Amino acid sequence: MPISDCDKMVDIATTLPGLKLKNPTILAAGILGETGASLENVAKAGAGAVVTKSIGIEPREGHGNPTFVETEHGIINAMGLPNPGIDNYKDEVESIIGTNIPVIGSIFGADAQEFEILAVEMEKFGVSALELNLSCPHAKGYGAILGHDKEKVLEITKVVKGAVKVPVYVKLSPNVSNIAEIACAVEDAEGDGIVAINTISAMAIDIDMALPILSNAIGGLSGPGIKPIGLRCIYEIKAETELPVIGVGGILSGNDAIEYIMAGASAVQIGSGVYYKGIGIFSKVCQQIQEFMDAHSYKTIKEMVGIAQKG
Amino acid sequence: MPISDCDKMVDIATTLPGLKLKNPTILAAGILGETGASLENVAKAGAGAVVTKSIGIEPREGHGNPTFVETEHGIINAMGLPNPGIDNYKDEVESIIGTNIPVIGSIFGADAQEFEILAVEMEKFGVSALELNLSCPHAKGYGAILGHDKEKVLEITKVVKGAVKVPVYVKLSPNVSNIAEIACAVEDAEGDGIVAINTISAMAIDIDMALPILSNAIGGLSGPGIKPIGLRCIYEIKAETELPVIGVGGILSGNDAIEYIMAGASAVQIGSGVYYKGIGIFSKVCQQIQEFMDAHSYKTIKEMVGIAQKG
Amino acid sequence: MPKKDNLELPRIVKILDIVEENPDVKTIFFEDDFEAYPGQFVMVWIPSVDEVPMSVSYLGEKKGITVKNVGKATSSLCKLKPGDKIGIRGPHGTFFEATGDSLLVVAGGIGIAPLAPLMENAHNIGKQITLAFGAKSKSELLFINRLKGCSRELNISTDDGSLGFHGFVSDLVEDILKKQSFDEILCCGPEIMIKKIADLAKLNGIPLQASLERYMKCGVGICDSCAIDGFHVCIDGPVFSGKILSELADFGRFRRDACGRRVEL
Amino acid sequence: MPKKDNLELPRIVKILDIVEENPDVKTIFFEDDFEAYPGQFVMVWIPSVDEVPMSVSYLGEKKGITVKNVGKATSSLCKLKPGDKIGIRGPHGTFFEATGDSLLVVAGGIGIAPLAPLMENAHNIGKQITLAFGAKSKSELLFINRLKGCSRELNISTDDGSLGFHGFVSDLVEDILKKQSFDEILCCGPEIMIKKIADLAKLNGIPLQASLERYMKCGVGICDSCAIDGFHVCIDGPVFSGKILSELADFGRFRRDACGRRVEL
Ligand SMILES: Cc1cc2nc3c(=O)[nH]c(=O)nc-3n(C[C@H](O)[C@H](O)[C@H](O)COP(=O)(O)OP(=O)(O)OC[C@H]3O[C@@H](n4cnc5c(N)ncnc54)[C@H](O)[C@@H]3O)c2cc1C
Ligand SMILES: Cc1cc2nc3c(=O)[nH]c(=O)nc-3n(C[C@H](O)[C@H](O)[C@H](O)COP(=O)(O)OP(=O)(O)OC[C@H]3O[C@@H](n4cnc5c(N)ncnc54)[C@H](O)[C@@H]3O)c2cc1C
Ligand SMILES: Cc1cc2nc3c(=O)[nH]c(=O)nc-3n(C[C@H](O)[C@H](O)[C@H](O)COP(=O)(O)O)c2cc1C
Ligand SMILES: Cc1cc2nc3c(=O)[nH]c(=O)nc-3n(C[C@H](O)[C@H](O)[C@H](O)COP(=O)(O)O)c2cc1C
Ligand code: FES
Ligand code: FES
Repeated sequence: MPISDCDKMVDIATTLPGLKLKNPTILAAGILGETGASLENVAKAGAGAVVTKSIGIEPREGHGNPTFVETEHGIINAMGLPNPGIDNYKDEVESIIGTNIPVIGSIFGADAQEFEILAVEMEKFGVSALELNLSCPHAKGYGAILGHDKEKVLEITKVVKGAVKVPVYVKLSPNVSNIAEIACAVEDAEGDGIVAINTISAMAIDIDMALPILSNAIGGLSGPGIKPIGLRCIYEIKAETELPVIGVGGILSGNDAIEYIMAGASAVQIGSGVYYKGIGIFSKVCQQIQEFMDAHSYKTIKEMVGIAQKG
Repeated sequence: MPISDCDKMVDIATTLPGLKLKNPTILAAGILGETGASLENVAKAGAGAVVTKSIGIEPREGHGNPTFVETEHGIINAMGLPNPGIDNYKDEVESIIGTNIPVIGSIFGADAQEFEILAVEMEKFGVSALELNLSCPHAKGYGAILGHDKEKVLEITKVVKGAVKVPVYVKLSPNVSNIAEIACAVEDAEGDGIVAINTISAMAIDIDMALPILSNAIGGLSGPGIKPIGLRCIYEIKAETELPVIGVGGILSGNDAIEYIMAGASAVQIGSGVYYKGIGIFSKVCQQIQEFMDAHSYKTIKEMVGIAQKG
Repeated sequence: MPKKDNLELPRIVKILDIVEENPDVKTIFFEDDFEAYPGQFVMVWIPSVDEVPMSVSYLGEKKGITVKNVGKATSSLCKLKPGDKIGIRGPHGTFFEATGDSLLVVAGGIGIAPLAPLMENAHNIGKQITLAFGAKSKSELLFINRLKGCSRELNISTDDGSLGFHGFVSDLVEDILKKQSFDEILCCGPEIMIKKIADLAKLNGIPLQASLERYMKCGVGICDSCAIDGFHVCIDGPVFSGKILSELADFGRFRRDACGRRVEL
Repeated sequence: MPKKDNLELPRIVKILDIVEENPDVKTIFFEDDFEAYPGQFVMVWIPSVDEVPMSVSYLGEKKGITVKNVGKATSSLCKLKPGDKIGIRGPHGTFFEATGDSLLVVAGGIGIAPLAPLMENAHNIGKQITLAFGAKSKSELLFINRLKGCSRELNISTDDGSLGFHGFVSDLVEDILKKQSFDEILCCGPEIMIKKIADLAKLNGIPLQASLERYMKCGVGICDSCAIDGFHVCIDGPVFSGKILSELADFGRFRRDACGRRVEL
């Protein structure tokens, strides 16, 4: 059946608190998000929204190279949160605000105060929502080290919620023993939603050199191999909270996206998929979602959200 | 260079507290370990040691089928610790004690008391060492639920250590925020070594049926896709404890085994590899290790253990 | 066990037809493009219920499994309707290979499921087939027309004497073997019956292939649930040669339950 | 960017030879069986030090990179000895394609590295090559014999006048273009120089291909570190057409530092 026919019957728009997306695909944080022009390209390529690179208070080089290595089942990166700092990032964000899709500002800080400053600035730049990176596994003092701790998650989310009007999503780490508990902390703090998962702490060793390949030794695993873990996280979070969830981890196709949606995600993010398939992946995934919905008589994304939840 | 020549120069024997292994490959718990005859086959196929199925107090059917599903990057199982119970298992173990390789008895219990009973029984059956399963991610009340908790790990290890003479290894879960901390608890309790990693909590959804595939919805991911995560766990544990470590997770080749050894493992276990390559995998991996050592002028396994640790 | 190309993941197939073979047995037809040999089985996923091994009873373009209602999984299968979906993993395992020219096929009840396609294939390439088919009672027979078309001689036994030879199929086979010899015996049914046939085959010096059943979970040779003396019915079987069977201490005597306990047959 | 077959994982190669091209520049030869086109680069892993992009300066069976010592990574590379090992990822990126018959090749300093193999290839298939090669001083030139063998005309400029034309290579090119026309200009060197050549090419209506440098991390188009106005030097470049260059606001003016800050060239 030609796509034009599908179009009439199937609606792939989705909504999240404070956001209306023309389709459920979102560019994940840290991929092509350091510059405004790249974000704009992704928007043009068909994403329903874009997330910026995670931005901190000060300019930061991140870890030395190698920062990227591919394995047979995914990629491992240890970028270490390089970013130009919030002040220098103003121009990048502002250049894409007002294009046709929502921009979600990702921020990371060492404590609630830093998050608050960053959140307020990002909101001023005009982003439609915030994503708190409490989950980067390879930058000392930031990210996962905070996200592993329920109390910190509660505190940071509360402080940011008190400081801004835009919806606040919290991005969680899978490197915990009970991700649903952390999600509950976000709910208690009245966060607006969850993004899961960030990368999984991992490494690769070159046996010829007898050395870890990444300069930081440990990095974050993403890509196709982590999909079963990401799905489980969404499923667990959805079983214990009412919060809307954005699913991310190893999505390369429309079917992958639908697995996430059925596990409970209202929208999905794509990161490593850009490496595997190029930026055409956003429109391709949308087309595949549409075809699946058409073949299986689903009319809206909402009907599918969480239907694989048992009981 | 023909293997016979290698033999003379390269020694792939390895030692662990209380165990001398003719080679570093060990059958992982839960694979072909429910019956004595299967363990014997693995011994004949060239493994350096075998671990039994994890055995509990009472007979247990485990979860209903489907209990097994393959994904592109690994397999997910939710066996749910089926086992005949310690009393019925006596005959199985005893049938293989005295064959040419060490047998390691894996046990799981709901608390320290159950572990103690099981440990004492297993020791009586004649096993060379014990492996405490504190890490199965998909059986309610057992395994990971204990292994996520430092205090419990400390208590159980101490109690078992006090009750038996054979060395006690503790098998850890990667589903925690800091596996090295848990390993330290084992060290504090004077456990003899660490086995890592057990499977990673994961799931697969069939989008056509709109259902999780496994009857238990959530299972444990193993196989090639988890290798980068297992390596990182070994590397982190080795950086913070003096305990010998047995590496497990996604080992399919000699090169995989060497990565684990360089990360810090004194020996390795192979589970899913039996699915991917058949039981010939043990001798094949040994041959590949030997060839690598020969080409790179390593004489003993010990020289390679942990050499990828930085600093 | 070399790794297969396709993933061990249920393929979802739509049920095309359902044929009631007798009051307890139904054949479920579905479209799936795997290639299977007679005696191989598939793991059948009945969503929200169970996943169980089933022999492939029709191997053509339209595949079929023939299910006897004995419990929860099989009764759920028997309740399905055309258009419903099930998941299929496999085909798995070893298969029957008719190497000789004159074959004695011995089936007990639902054990005919993997043997019927073997008979069709062998018949098509000109083998001479004698069938000994036993059931508790006339009403438990199935496939009779299908079997007539491909056997030179069709011998039936029923425990209650409601049709054919009155008694066990093993007794019938004993009679047959007194009169006639065969290049090969191919057999499936309750293990006690297989054991008797194996003894007869040995006594008469005829090679045997027989298909066993054990509790299956993974279906791919790693969980040890289907173990019998170090062999795995899921990958080393279900079809074993008489020679291997004679080395198995548990054969005809013990099976493993879902916990892995060794229990009497 | 369709996914390539080989993994983006350093291949460990052994250094075969090292040739000192001038006091600051060495060519490191190694054996690796990738196929690269002139202008493509590899990510070179210097264990425990860094991973940096380097053009492939020899494309034959023996591969080569030609390294100018400018900092930590490059000085480590220059200290390596035959037998030492490095890691190679790639080749990556776009490449020079000589489509016309008469080519003007313009190189500034180490910018000759990706252009030398282009010249050899083009010369071998009969293209007419004029080279304008500029350096700060005579002692910074390299590859001179190699270049003589494949250019019809070899013009040298030095900023200090120690050899050839006294002045910038862009001034030399301006002179050349006054006398002669070409089908194509191919260029690599400092971006300020490229910018001037791009202006000259435009003025003279000659198609241009030029290779840019940006800070690289992933090398595969996802980290955004090498971004220039939405293009990525690692996959959309390093070789860009004059047409694209003319659309880039940052070209000749801004680069990004390791933090992603836009800084003046
Ligand atoms: C290789 C093989 C081929 C088979 N082919 C056929 C066939 O063509 N037609 C047919 O009707 N039956 C076949 N069976 C038997 C069929 O799998 C069982 O009848 C079915 O699993 C029973 O499930 P239930 O829930 O209906 O019964 P239950 O009430 O659960 O049990 C009834 C019997 O089935 C056994 N059983 C239950 N689950 C399994 C399992 N996962 N694996 C093995 N046995 C199990 C039990 O141990 C018990 O003996 C085959 C079995 C095997 C091993
Ligand atoms: C596509 C491409 C091809 C190149 N080809 C060659 C070549 O053939 N020969 C050659 O000598 N040099 C080449 N370079 C430049 C080379 O990568 C840098 O000189 C080298 O990275 C400097 O590292 P350093 O630690 O020695 O110097 P530093 O002291 O770290 O820095 C010196 C300069 O190099 C830049 N640099 C440092 N790291 C990187 C990096 N990861 N990516 C890009 N630039 C970096 C810095 O921004 C700075 O401008 C190429 C660069 C690119 C982008
Ligand atoms: C190169 C790279 C850089 C990343 N940078 C960030 C980041 O800055 N902030 C963040 O929250 N996540 C970051 N991530 C994580 C991704 O946003 C995403 O959560 C993860 O990669 C899993 O999704 P994927 O499998 O689709 O890549 C990064 C991932 C990659 C591969
Ligand atoms: C089918 C299956 C059953 C398992 N059963 C057990 C078990 O009983 N006890 C245990 O400690 N680990 C069990 N495991 C985990 C393995 O021992 C091993 O830790 C894990 O699979 C990772 O290694 P691999 O990638 O080599 O399989 C099981 C794994 C599989 C695949
Ligand atoms: S069913 Fe698992 S080994 Fe046969
Ligand atoms: S180096 Fe990462 S996008 Fe180019």
